[in-house]
Amino acid sequence: MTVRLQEEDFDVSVEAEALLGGRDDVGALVTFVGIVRNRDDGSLLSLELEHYPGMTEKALGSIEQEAISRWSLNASLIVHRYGKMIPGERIMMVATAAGHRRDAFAAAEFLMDYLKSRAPFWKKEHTTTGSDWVDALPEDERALGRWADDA
Amino acid sequence: MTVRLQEEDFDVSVEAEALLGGRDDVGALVTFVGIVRNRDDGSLLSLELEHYPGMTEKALGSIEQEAISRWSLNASLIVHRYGKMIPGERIMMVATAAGHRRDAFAAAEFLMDYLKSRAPFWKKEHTTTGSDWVDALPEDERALGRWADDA
Amino acid sequence: MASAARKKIRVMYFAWMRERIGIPAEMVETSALTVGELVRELSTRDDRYALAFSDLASIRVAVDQELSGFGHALDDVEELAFFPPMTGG
Amino acid sequence: MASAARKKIRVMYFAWMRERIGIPAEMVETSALTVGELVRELSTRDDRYALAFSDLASIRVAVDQELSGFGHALDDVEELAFFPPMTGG
Repeated sequence: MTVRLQEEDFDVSVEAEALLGGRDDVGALVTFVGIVRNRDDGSLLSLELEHYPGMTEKALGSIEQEAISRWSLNASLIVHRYGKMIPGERIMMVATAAGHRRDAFAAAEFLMDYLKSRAPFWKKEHTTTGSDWVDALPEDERALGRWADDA
Repeated sequence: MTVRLQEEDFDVSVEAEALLGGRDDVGALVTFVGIVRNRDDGSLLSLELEHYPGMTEKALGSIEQEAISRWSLNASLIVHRYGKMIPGERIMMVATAAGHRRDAFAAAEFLMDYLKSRAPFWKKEHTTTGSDWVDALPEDERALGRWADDA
Repeated sequence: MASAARKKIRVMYFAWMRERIGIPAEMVETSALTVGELVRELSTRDDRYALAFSDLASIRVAVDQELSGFGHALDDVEELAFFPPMTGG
Repeated sequence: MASAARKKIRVMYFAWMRERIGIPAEMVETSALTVGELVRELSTRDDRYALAFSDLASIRVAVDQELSGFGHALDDVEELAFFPPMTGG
Protein backbone atom coordinates (compact mmCIF):
# COMPACT_ATOMS: atom_id res chain seq x y z
CA MET A 1 0.00 0.00 0.00
CA THR A 2 2.12 2.82 -1.37
CA VAL A 3 1.63 6.50 -2.20
CA ARG A 4 4.29 8.38 -4.12
CA LEU A 5 4.54 12.00 -5.28
CA GLN A 6 7.20 12.80 -7.83
CA GLU A 7 8.13 15.16 -10.63
CA GLU A 8 9.59 12.51 -12.92
CA ASP A 9 7.75 10.07 -15.17
CA PHE A 10 7.11 6.43 -14.16
CA ASP A 11 6.95 3.08 -15.96
CA VAL A 12 3.73 1.08 -15.48
CA SER A 13 5.42 -2.33 -15.91
CA VAL A 14 8.13 -1.51 -13.40
CA GLU A 15 5.55 -0.29 -10.88
CA ALA A 16 3.36 -3.37 -11.44
CA GLU A 17 6.33 -5.69 -11.04
CA ALA A 18 7.31 -4.02 -7.76
CA LEU A 19 3.71 -4.18 -6.56
CA LEU A 20 3.39 -7.91 -7.26
CA GLY A 21 6.90 -8.62 -6.01
CA GLY A 22 6.89 -12.24 -7.14
CA ARG A 23 3.82 -13.15 -5.05
CA ASP A 24 1.49 -15.78 -6.54
CA ASP A 25 -1.77 -15.05 -4.72
CA VAL A 26 -2.83 -12.27 -7.09
CA GLY A 27 -5.26 -13.11 -9.88
CA ALA A 28 -6.16 -9.64 -11.13
CA LEU A 29 -4.19 -6.45 -11.62
CA VAL A 30 -5.95 -3.27 -12.72
CA THR A 31 -4.01 -0.15 -13.57
CA PHE A 32 -5.30 3.27 -14.47
CA VAL A 33 -3.02 5.84 -16.09
CA GLY A 34 -4.09 9.46 -16.41
CA ILE A 35 -2.58 11.21 -19.42
CA VAL A 36 -2.37 14.88 -20.45
CA ARG A 37 -5.06 15.11 -23.12
CA ASN A 38 -4.78 17.82 -25.73
CA ARG A 39 -7.81 19.94 -26.60
CA ASP A 40 -9.70 19.07 -29.77
CA ASP A 41 -8.13 22.06 -31.52
CA GLY A 42 -4.64 21.05 -30.41
CA SER A 43 -4.16 24.31 -28.50
CA LEU A 44 -2.84 22.86 -25.22
CA LEU A 45 0.85 23.61 -24.78
CA SER A 46 1.38 22.20 -21.31
CA LEU A 47 -0.26 21.32 -18.03
CA GLU A 48 1.07 22.46 -14.67
CA LEU A 49 0.26 20.39 -11.64
CA GLU A 50 0.36 21.98 -8.21
CA HIS A 51 -0.17 20.05 -4.98
CA TYR A 52 -0.15 20.57 -1.23
CA PRO A 53 2.91 18.74 0.09
CA GLY A 54 2.12 16.91 3.30
CA MET A 55 -1.63 16.98 2.90
CA THR A 56 -1.42 15.17 -0.43
CA GLU A 57 0.28 12.14 1.08
CA LYS A 58 -2.17 12.11 4.00
CA ALA A 59 -5.22 12.42 1.75
CA LEU A 60 -4.06 9.73 -0.67
CA GLY A 61 -3.08 7.47 2.21
CA SER A 62 -6.51 7.69 3.80
CA ILE A 63 -8.28 7.16 0.45
CA GLU A 64 -6.15 4.04 0.00
CA GLN A 65 -6.98 2.84 3.53
CA GLU A 66 -10.66 3.27 2.76
CA ALA A 67 -10.28 1.15 -0.40
CA ILE A 68 -8.46 -1.55 1.55
CA SER A 69 -11.27 -1.66 4.12
CA ARG A 70 -13.93 -2.02 1.41
CA TRP A 71 -12.43 -4.57 -0.95
CA SER A 72 -10.25 -7.62 -0.67
CA LEU A 73 -6.97 -6.32 -2.06
CA ASN A 74 -3.49 -7.83 -2.07
CA ALA A 75 -1.74 -4.56 -2.82
CA SER A 76 -2.33 -1.08 -4.16
CA LEU A 77 -0.32 1.84 -5.42
CA ILE A 78 -0.86 5.51 -6.20
CA VAL A 79 1.79 7.48 -8.07
CA HIS A 80 1.05 11.13 -8.88
CA ARG A 81 3.34 13.57 -10.60
CA TYR A 82 3.51 17.33 -10.10
CA GLY A 83 5.12 20.09 -12.15
CA LYS A 84 4.90 20.73 -15.87
CA MET A 85 3.83 18.11 -18.45
CA ILE A 86 3.04 18.21 -22.15
CA PRO A 87 0.14 16.53 -23.99
CA GLY A 88 0.60 12.75 -24.15
CA GLU A 89 2.61 12.59 -20.94
CA ARG A 90 1.53 10.39 -18.03
CA ILE A 91 0.19 12.40 -15.06
CA MET A 92 -0.53 9.66 -12.53
CA MET A 93 -1.41 6.02 -12.05
CA VAL A 94 -3.22 3.80 -9.63
CA ALA A 95 -2.81 0.04 -9.48
CA THR A 96 -4.87 -2.49 -7.55
CA ALA A 97 -4.00 -6.16 -7.15
CA ALA A 98 -6.58 -8.65 -5.91
CA GLY A 99 -7.53 -12.31 -6.01
CA HIS A 100 -10.51 -11.52 -8.22
CA ARG A 101 -11.18 -8.94 -10.90
CA ARG A 102 -14.30 -7.40 -9.32
CA ASP A 103 -12.33 -6.18 -6.30
CA ALA A 104 -9.46 -4.89 -8.42
CA PHE A 105 -11.76 -2.96 -10.79
CA ALA A 106 -14.00 -1.50 -8.09
CA ALA A 107 -11.08 -0.42 -5.91
CA ALA A 108 -9.29 1.23 -8.84
CA GLU A 109 -12.41 3.22 -9.80
CA PHE A 110 -12.96 4.17 -6.17
CA LEU A 111 -9.38 5.39 -5.80
CA MET A 112 -9.74 7.49 -8.97
CA ASP A 113 -13.08 8.99 -7.95
CA TYR A 114 -11.79 10.05 -4.54
CA LEU A 115 -8.41 11.17 -5.79
CA LYS A 116 -10.15 13.46 -8.32
CA SER A 117 -12.21 15.32 -5.73
CA ARG A 118 -10.51 14.80 -2.38
CA ALA A 119 -6.76 14.95 -2.95
CA PRO A 120 -5.19 18.44 -3.09
CA PHE A 121 -4.06 18.68 -6.72
CA TRP A 122 -4.78 21.54 -9.09
CA LYS A 123 -4.19 21.69 -12.82
CA LYS A 124 -3.34 24.79 -14.78
CA GLU A 125 -3.52 24.68 -18.56
CA HIS A 126 -1.18 26.73 -20.71
CA THR A 127 -2.68 27.12 -24.16
CA THR A 128 -1.85 29.08 -27.30
CA THR A 129 -4.37 31.72 -26.14
CA GLY A 130 -3.47 31.98 -22.45
CA SER A 131 -3.32 30.15 -19.14
CA ASP A 132 -6.11 29.11 -16.82
CA TRP A 133 -6.92 26.80 -13.92
CA VAL A 134 -8.94 23.72 -14.79
CA ASP A 135 -12.41 23.82 -13.23
CA ALA A 136 -13.59 20.88 -11.16
CA LEU A 137 -16.37 18.98 -12.92
CA PRO A 138 -19.74 18.56 -11.19
CA GLU A 139 -19.78 14.93 -12.39
CA ASP A 140 -16.55 14.25 -10.52
CA GLU A 141 -18.20 15.38 -7.29
CA ARG A 142 -21.34 13.41 -8.14
CA ALA A 143 -19.24 10.32 -8.85
CA LEU A 144 -18.55 10.01 -5.12
CA GLY A 145 -22.24 9.43 -4.49
CA ARG A 146 -22.20 5.96 -5.93
CA TRP A 147 -19.82 4.74 -3.22
CA ALA A 148 -21.99 6.06 -0.38
CA ASP A 149 -24.28 3.00 -0.25
CA ASP A 150 -21.36 0.73 0.49
CA ALA A 151 -20.12 2.81 3.40
CA MET B 1 -8.39 -2.27 -32.00
CA THR B 2 -6.21 -5.34 -31.80
CA VAL B 3 -6.60 -8.97 -30.73
CA ARG B 4 -3.56 -11.18 -30.27
CA LEU B 5 -3.16 -14.82 -29.25
CA GLN B 6 0.31 -15.98 -28.30
CA GLU B 7 2.23 -18.51 -26.22
CA GLU B 8 4.88 -16.08 -25.00
CA ASP B 9 4.60 -13.51 -22.21
CA PHE B 10 3.95 -9.81 -22.88
CA ASP B 11 5.03 -6.49 -21.34
CA VAL B 12 2.20 -4.16 -20.26
CA SER B 13 4.22 -0.97 -20.80
CA VAL B 14 5.30 -2.00 -24.28
CA GLU B 15 1.70 -2.87 -25.20
CA ALA B 16 0.40 0.40 -23.74
CA GLU B 17 3.03 2.41 -25.59
CA ALA B 18 2.13 0.74 -28.88
CA LEU B 19 -1.57 1.31 -28.20
CA LEU B 20 -1.12 5.03 -27.54
CA GLY B 21 1.41 5.41 -30.35
CA GLY B 22 2.32 8.98 -29.43
CA ARG B 23 -1.25 10.27 -29.80
CA ASP B 24 -2.28 13.08 -27.44
CA ASP B 25 -6.07 12.76 -27.47
CA VAL B 26 -6.14 10.04 -24.80
CA GLY B 27 -6.82 11.06 -21.20
CA ALA B 28 -7.37 7.66 -19.59
CA LEU B 29 -5.76 4.27 -20.04
CA VAL B 30 -7.09 1.27 -18.14
CA THR B 31 -5.33 -2.07 -18.26
CA PHE B 32 -6.37 -5.35 -16.73
CA VAL B 33 -3.88 -8.18 -16.35
CA GLY B 34 -5.03 -11.69 -15.45
CA ILE B 35 -2.44 -13.66 -13.49
CA VAL B 36 -2.14 -17.35 -12.58
CA ARG B 37 -3.21 -17.38 -8.93
CA ASN B 38 -2.00 -20.17 -6.70
CA ARG B 39 -4.44 -21.97 -4.40
CA ASP B 40 -4.45 -20.98 -0.75
CA ASP B 41 -2.57 -24.17 0.13
CA GLY B 42 0.05 -23.50 -2.57
CA SER B 43 -0.80 -26.74 -4.36
CA LEU B 44 -1.08 -25.37 -7.92
CA LEU B 45 1.85 -26.49 -10.07
CA SER B 46 0.77 -25.05 -13.41
CA LEU B 47 -2.14 -23.91 -15.51
CA GLU B 48 -2.72 -25.11 -19.05
CA LEU B 49 -4.68 -22.89 -21.37
CA GLU B 50 -6.41 -24.39 -24.37
CA HIS B 51 -8.23 -22.34 -26.99
CA TYR B 52 -10.07 -22.76 -30.26
CA PRO B 53 -7.85 -21.23 -32.96
CA GLY B 54 -9.89 -19.28 -35.45
CA MET B 55 -12.99 -18.94 -33.29
CA THR B 56 -11.00 -17.23 -30.52
CA GLU B 57 -9.93 -14.38 -32.78
CA LYS B 58 -13.48 -14.03 -34.15
CA ALA B 59 -15.09 -14.05 -30.69
CA LEU B 60 -12.63 -11.55 -29.21
CA GLY B 61 -12.93 -9.35 -32.29
CA SER B 62 -16.70 -9.17 -32.01
CA ILE B 63 -16.57 -8.51 -28.24
CA GLU B 64 -14.17 -5.67 -28.96
CA GLN B 65 -16.47 -4.30 -31.69
CA GLU B 66 -19.35 -4.34 -29.22
CA ALA B 67 -17.28 -2.37 -26.70
CA ILE B 68 -16.34 0.17 -29.36
CA SER B 69 -20.01 0.64 -30.25
CA ARG B 70 -21.00 1.23 -26.61
CA TRP B 71 -18.26 3.55 -25.35
CA SER B 72 -16.19 6.36 -26.73
CA LEU B 73 -12.79 4.69 -27.06
CA ASN B 74 -9.62 5.82 -28.77
CA ALA B 75 -8.07 2.37 -28.86
CA SER B 76 -8.30 -1.06 -27.30
CA LEU B 77 -6.25 -4.23 -27.10
CA ILE B 78 -6.73 -7.83 -26.03
CA VAL B 79 -3.72 -10.12 -25.63
CA HIS B 80 -4.36 -13.70 -24.45
CA ARG B 81 -1.80 -16.42 -23.98
CA TYR B 82 -2.28 -20.17 -24.39
CA GLY B 83 -0.17 -23.13 -23.29
CA LYS B 84 1.36 -23.82 -19.91
CA MET B 85 1.94 -21.17 -17.21
CA ILE B 86 3.03 -21.28 -13.58
CA PRO B 87 1.58 -19.34 -10.62
CA GLY B 88 2.45 -15.64 -10.82
CA GLU B 89 2.67 -15.62 -14.62
CA ARG B 90 0.54 -13.24 -16.70
CA ILE B 91 -2.26 -15.02 -18.61
CA MET B 92 -3.84 -12.17 -20.54
CA MET B 93 -4.44 -8.44 -20.65
CA VAL B 94 -6.95 -5.96 -21.95
CA ALA B 95 -6.27 -2.27 -22.40
CA THR B 96 -8.72 0.51 -23.16
CA ALA B 97 -7.78 4.08 -24.03
CA ALA B 98 -10.36 6.87 -23.93
CA GLY B 99 -10.75 10.59 -23.49
CA HIS B 100 -12.36 10.06 -20.08
CA ARG B 101 -11.92 7.48 -17.33
CA ARG B 102 -15.57 6.34 -17.20
CA ASP B 103 -15.43 5.01 -20.75
CA ALA B 104 -12.05 3.35 -20.24
CA PHE B 105 -13.10 1.62 -17.00
CA ALA B 106 -16.51 0.47 -18.24
CA ALA B 107 -15.15 -0.86 -21.54
CA ALA B 108 -12.34 -2.76 -19.80
CA GLU B 109 -14.79 -4.43 -17.40
CA PHE B 110 -17.13 -5.22 -20.26
CA LEU B 111 -14.32 -6.81 -22.29
CA MET B 112 -13.33 -8.94 -19.29
CA ASP B 113 -16.88 -10.05 -18.52
CA TYR B 114 -17.51 -11.15 -22.09
CA LEU B 115 -14.09 -12.65 -22.59
CA LYS B 116 -14.60 -14.81 -19.48
CA SER B 117 -17.84 -16.38 -20.68
CA ARG B 118 -17.93 -15.96 -24.44
CA ALA B 119 -14.41 -16.53 -25.76
CA PRO B 120 -13.33 -20.16 -26.29
CA PHE B 121 -10.63 -20.60 -23.65
CA TRP B 122 -10.41 -23.42 -21.13
CA LYS B 123 -8.10 -23.73 -18.14
CA LYS B 124 -6.75 -26.97 -16.74
CA GLU B 125 -5.07 -26.92 -13.36
CA HIS B 126 -2.22 -29.26 -12.55
CA THR B 127 -1.89 -29.59 -8.79
CA THR B 128 0.13 -31.71 -6.40
CA THR B 129 -2.88 -34.02 -6.11
CA GLY B 130 -3.93 -34.29 -9.76
CA SER B 131 -5.20 -32.39 -12.78
CA ASP B 132 -8.63 -31.01 -13.49
CA TRP B 133 -10.47 -28.57 -15.69
CA VAL B 134 -11.51 -25.30 -14.08
CA ASP B 135 -15.29 -24.97 -13.75
CA ALA B 136 -17.00 -21.89 -15.10
CA LEU B 137 -18.39 -19.75 -12.27
CA PRO B 138 -22.10 -18.92 -12.17
CA GLU B 139 -21.18 -15.35 -11.21
CA ASP B 140 -19.20 -14.98 -14.43
CA GLU B 141 -22.31 -15.83 -16.43
CA ARG B 142 -24.43 -13.55 -14.23
CA ALA B 143 -21.94 -10.73 -14.71
CA LEU B 144 -23.10 -10.42 -18.32
CA GLY B 145 -26.55 -9.43 -17.09
CA ARG B 146 -25.46 -6.01 -15.96
CA TRP B 147 -24.57 -4.97 -19.50
CA ALA B 148 -27.97 -5.99 -20.90
CA ASP B 149 -29.73 -2.72 -20.02
CA ASP B 150 -27.34 -0.73 -22.16
CA ALA B 151 -27.89 -2.90 -25.22
CA MET C 1 -40.72 -33.68 -47.53
CA ALA C 2 -37.15 -33.40 -48.81
CA SER C 3 -35.02 -36.42 -47.96
CA ALA C 4 -32.09 -35.50 -45.73
CA ALA C 5 -28.95 -35.23 -47.82
CA ARG C 6 -25.79 -36.77 -46.43
CA LYS C 7 -23.23 -34.11 -45.59
CA LYS C 8 -19.70 -34.00 -44.24
CA ILE C 9 -19.00 -31.81 -41.23
CA ARG C 10 -15.77 -31.20 -39.37
CA VAL C 11 -16.51 -31.81 -35.67
CA MET C 12 -14.12 -30.52 -33.00
CA TYR C 13 -13.85 -31.20 -29.28
CA PHE C 14 -12.15 -29.05 -26.66
CA ALA C 15 -11.08 -29.39 -23.01
CA TRP C 16 -12.72 -32.36 -21.26
CA MET C 17 -14.88 -33.11 -24.32
CA ARG C 18 -11.67 -33.72 -26.23
CA GLU C 19 -10.23 -35.84 -23.43
CA ARG C 20 -13.37 -37.94 -23.00
CA ILE C 21 -13.82 -38.62 -26.69
CA GLY C 22 -10.09 -39.09 -27.19
CA ILE C 23 -9.60 -37.04 -30.36
CA PRO C 24 -9.51 -33.29 -31.02
CA ALA C 25 -11.44 -33.39 -34.31
CA GLU C 26 -12.96 -35.68 -36.90
CA MET C 27 -14.91 -35.58 -40.15
CA VAL C 28 -18.46 -36.84 -39.63
CA GLU C 29 -20.79 -37.89 -42.40
CA THR C 30 -24.39 -37.49 -41.33
CA SER C 31 -27.92 -36.89 -42.46
CA ALA C 32 -28.87 -35.27 -39.15
CA LEU C 33 -30.82 -32.05 -39.61
CA THR C 34 -29.84 -30.29 -36.40
CA VAL C 35 -26.96 -30.16 -33.95
CA GLY C 36 -29.14 -32.05 -31.45
CA GLU C 37 -29.79 -34.88 -33.91
CA LEU C 38 -26.10 -35.20 -34.62
CA VAL C 39 -25.40 -35.34 -30.89
CA ARG C 40 -27.86 -38.24 -30.53
CA GLU C 41 -26.18 -40.02 -33.44
CA LEU C 42 -22.71 -39.56 -31.95
CA SER C 43 -23.92 -40.67 -28.49
CA THR C 44 -24.90 -44.08 -29.82
CA ARG C 45 -21.45 -44.76 -31.27
CA ASP C 46 -19.80 -46.02 -28.09
CA ASP C 47 -19.42 -45.39 -24.36
CA ARG C 48 -16.87 -42.59 -24.77
CA TYR C 49 -19.28 -40.53 -26.87
CA ALA C 50 -22.23 -41.48 -24.66
CA LEU C 51 -20.36 -40.30 -21.57
CA ALA C 52 -19.01 -37.12 -23.19
CA PHE C 53 -22.52 -36.09 -24.32
CA SER C 54 -24.38 -37.33 -21.24
CA ASP C 55 -24.98 -33.89 -19.70
CA LEU C 56 -25.95 -31.44 -22.43
CA ALA C 57 -26.45 -28.63 -19.90
CA SER C 58 -22.70 -28.53 -19.38
CA ILE C 59 -21.84 -28.52 -23.08
CA ARG C 60 -21.63 -25.51 -25.35
CA VAL C 61 -21.70 -25.70 -29.13
CA ALA C 62 -20.20 -23.48 -31.81
CA VAL C 63 -21.51 -23.62 -35.37
CA ASP C 64 -18.95 -22.38 -37.87
CA GLN C 65 -17.11 -20.70 -35.01
CA GLU C 66 -20.12 -18.88 -33.59
CA LEU C 67 -21.70 -19.83 -30.26
CA SER C 68 -25.02 -21.47 -31.04
CA GLY C 69 -27.54 -23.97 -29.67
CA PHE C 70 -28.52 -27.62 -30.12
CA GLY C 71 -31.49 -26.63 -32.23
CA HIS C 72 -29.32 -25.07 -34.94
CA ALA C 73 -29.87 -26.54 -38.43
CA LEU C 74 -26.93 -28.25 -40.10
CA ASP C 75 -27.53 -26.96 -43.65
CA ASP C 76 -24.34 -25.49 -45.08
CA VAL C 77 -22.51 -26.02 -41.80
CA GLU C 78 -18.84 -26.80 -42.27
CA GLU C 79 -17.51 -26.85 -38.73
CA LEU C 80 -19.06 -27.81 -35.41
CA ALA C 81 -17.35 -27.65 -32.03
CA PHE C 82 -18.39 -29.06 -28.64
CA PHE C 83 -16.83 -27.87 -25.39
CA PRO C 84 -17.54 -27.10 -21.73
CA PRO C 85 -18.43 -23.57 -20.54
CA MET C 86 -15.51 -21.26 -21.21
CA THR C 87 -13.05 -20.17 -18.54
CA GLY C 88 -10.70 -17.65 -20.10
CA GLY C 89 -9.38 -14.42 -18.71
CA MET D 1 -17.31 33.80 28.56
CA ALA D 2 -13.64 33.12 27.88
CA SER D 3 -11.91 35.98 26.09
CA ALA D 4 -10.57 34.89 22.70
CA ALA D 5 -6.84 34.24 23.03
CA ARG D 6 -4.59 35.54 20.26
CA LYS D 7 -3.06 32.67 18.35
CA LYS D 8 -0.66 32.24 15.44
CA ILE D 9 -1.72 30.12 12.51
CA ARG D 10 0.13 29.25 9.32
CA VAL D 11 -2.23 30.05 6.43
CA MET D 12 -1.55 28.61 2.96
CA TYR D 13 -3.05 29.37 -0.43
CA PHE D 14 -3.05 27.15 -3.51
CA ALA D 15 -3.82 27.47 -7.23
CA TRP D 16 -5.78 30.65 -8.05
CA MET D 17 -6.12 31.52 -4.35
CA ARG D 18 -2.31 31.74 -4.22
CA GLU D 19 -2.21 33.78 -7.42
CA ARG D 20 -4.93 36.23 -6.33
CA ILE D 21 -3.47 36.81 -2.90
CA GLY D 22 0.06 36.89 -4.25
CA ILE D 23 1.79 34.69 -1.67
CA PRO D 24 1.79 30.93 -1.05
CA ALA D 25 1.71 31.13 2.76
CA GLU D 26 1.87 33.50 5.72
CA MET D 27 1.72 33.48 9.53
CA VAL D 28 -1.49 35.10 10.73
CA GLU D 29 -2.09 36.30 14.27
CA THR D 30 -5.78 36.31 15.09
CA SER D 31 -8.36 36.02 17.78
CA ALA D 32 -10.96 34.62 15.36
CA LEU D 33 -12.77 31.61 16.78
CA THR D 34 -13.64 29.87 13.53
CA VAL D 35 -12.33 29.54 10.00
CA GLY D 36 -15.23 31.69 8.82
CA GLU D 37 -14.33 34.51 11.24
CA LEU D 38 -10.74 34.42 10.06
CA VAL D 39 -11.89 34.61 6.45
CA ARG D 40 -13.93 37.75 7.25
CA GLU D 41 -10.85 39.23 8.96
CA LEU D 42 -8.61 38.48 6.00
CA SER D 43 -11.19 39.83 3.52
CA THR D 44 -11.05 43.27 5.09
CA ARG D 45 -7.27 43.53 4.70
CA ASP D 46 -7.23 44.72 1.08
CA ASP D 47 -8.75 44.17 -2.35
CA ARG D 48 -6.63 41.14 -3.16
CA TYR D 49 -7.96 39.26 -0.13
CA ALA D 50 -11.48 40.58 -0.67
CA LEU D 51 -11.47 39.30 -4.26
CA ALA D 52 -9.85 35.98 -3.42
CA PHE D 53 -12.46 35.27 -0.73
CA SER D 54 -15.43 36.80 -2.57
CA ASP D 55 -17.07 33.49 -3.54
CA LEU D 56 -16.85 31.07 -0.64
CA ALA D 57 -18.79 28.39 -2.54
CA SER D 58 -15.79 27.95 -4.81
CA ILE D 59 -13.26 27.72 -1.97
CA ARG D 60 -12.30 24.64 0.00
CA VAL D 61 -10.53 24.72 3.33
CA ALA D 62 -8.15 22.27 4.99
CA VAL D 63 -7.56 22.43 8.75
CA ASP D 64 -4.25 20.85 9.73
CA GLN D 65 -4.20 19.09 6.35
CA GLU D 66 -7.70 17.63 6.62
CA LEU D 67 -10.58 18.83 4.45
CA SER D 68 -12.92 20.78 6.67
CA GLY D 69 -15.52 23.56 6.67
CA PHE D 70 -15.78 27.26 7.44
CA GLY D 71 -17.45 26.53 10.77
CA HIS D 72 -14.42 24.67 12.10
CA ALA D 73 -13.07 26.06 15.40
CA LEU D 74 -9.54 27.43 15.42
CA ASP D 75 -8.49 26.08 18.85
CA ASP D 76 -5.17 24.25 18.59
CA VAL D 77 -5.11 24.71 14.81
CA GLU D 78 -1.58 25.10 13.43
CA GLU D 79 -2.13 25.11 9.67
CA LEU D 80 -4.99 26.33 7.51
CA ALA D 81 -5.15 26.12 3.73
CA PHE D 82 -7.53 27.72 1.23
CA PHE D 83 -7.86 26.49 -2.34
CA PRO D 84 -10.31 25.91 -5.20
CA PRO D 85 -12.03 22.53 -5.73
CA MET D 86 -9.41 19.93 -6.51
CA THR D 87 -8.69 18.67 -10.00
CA GLY D 88 -6.15 15.85 -9.74
CA GLY D 89 -6.02 12.53 -11.51
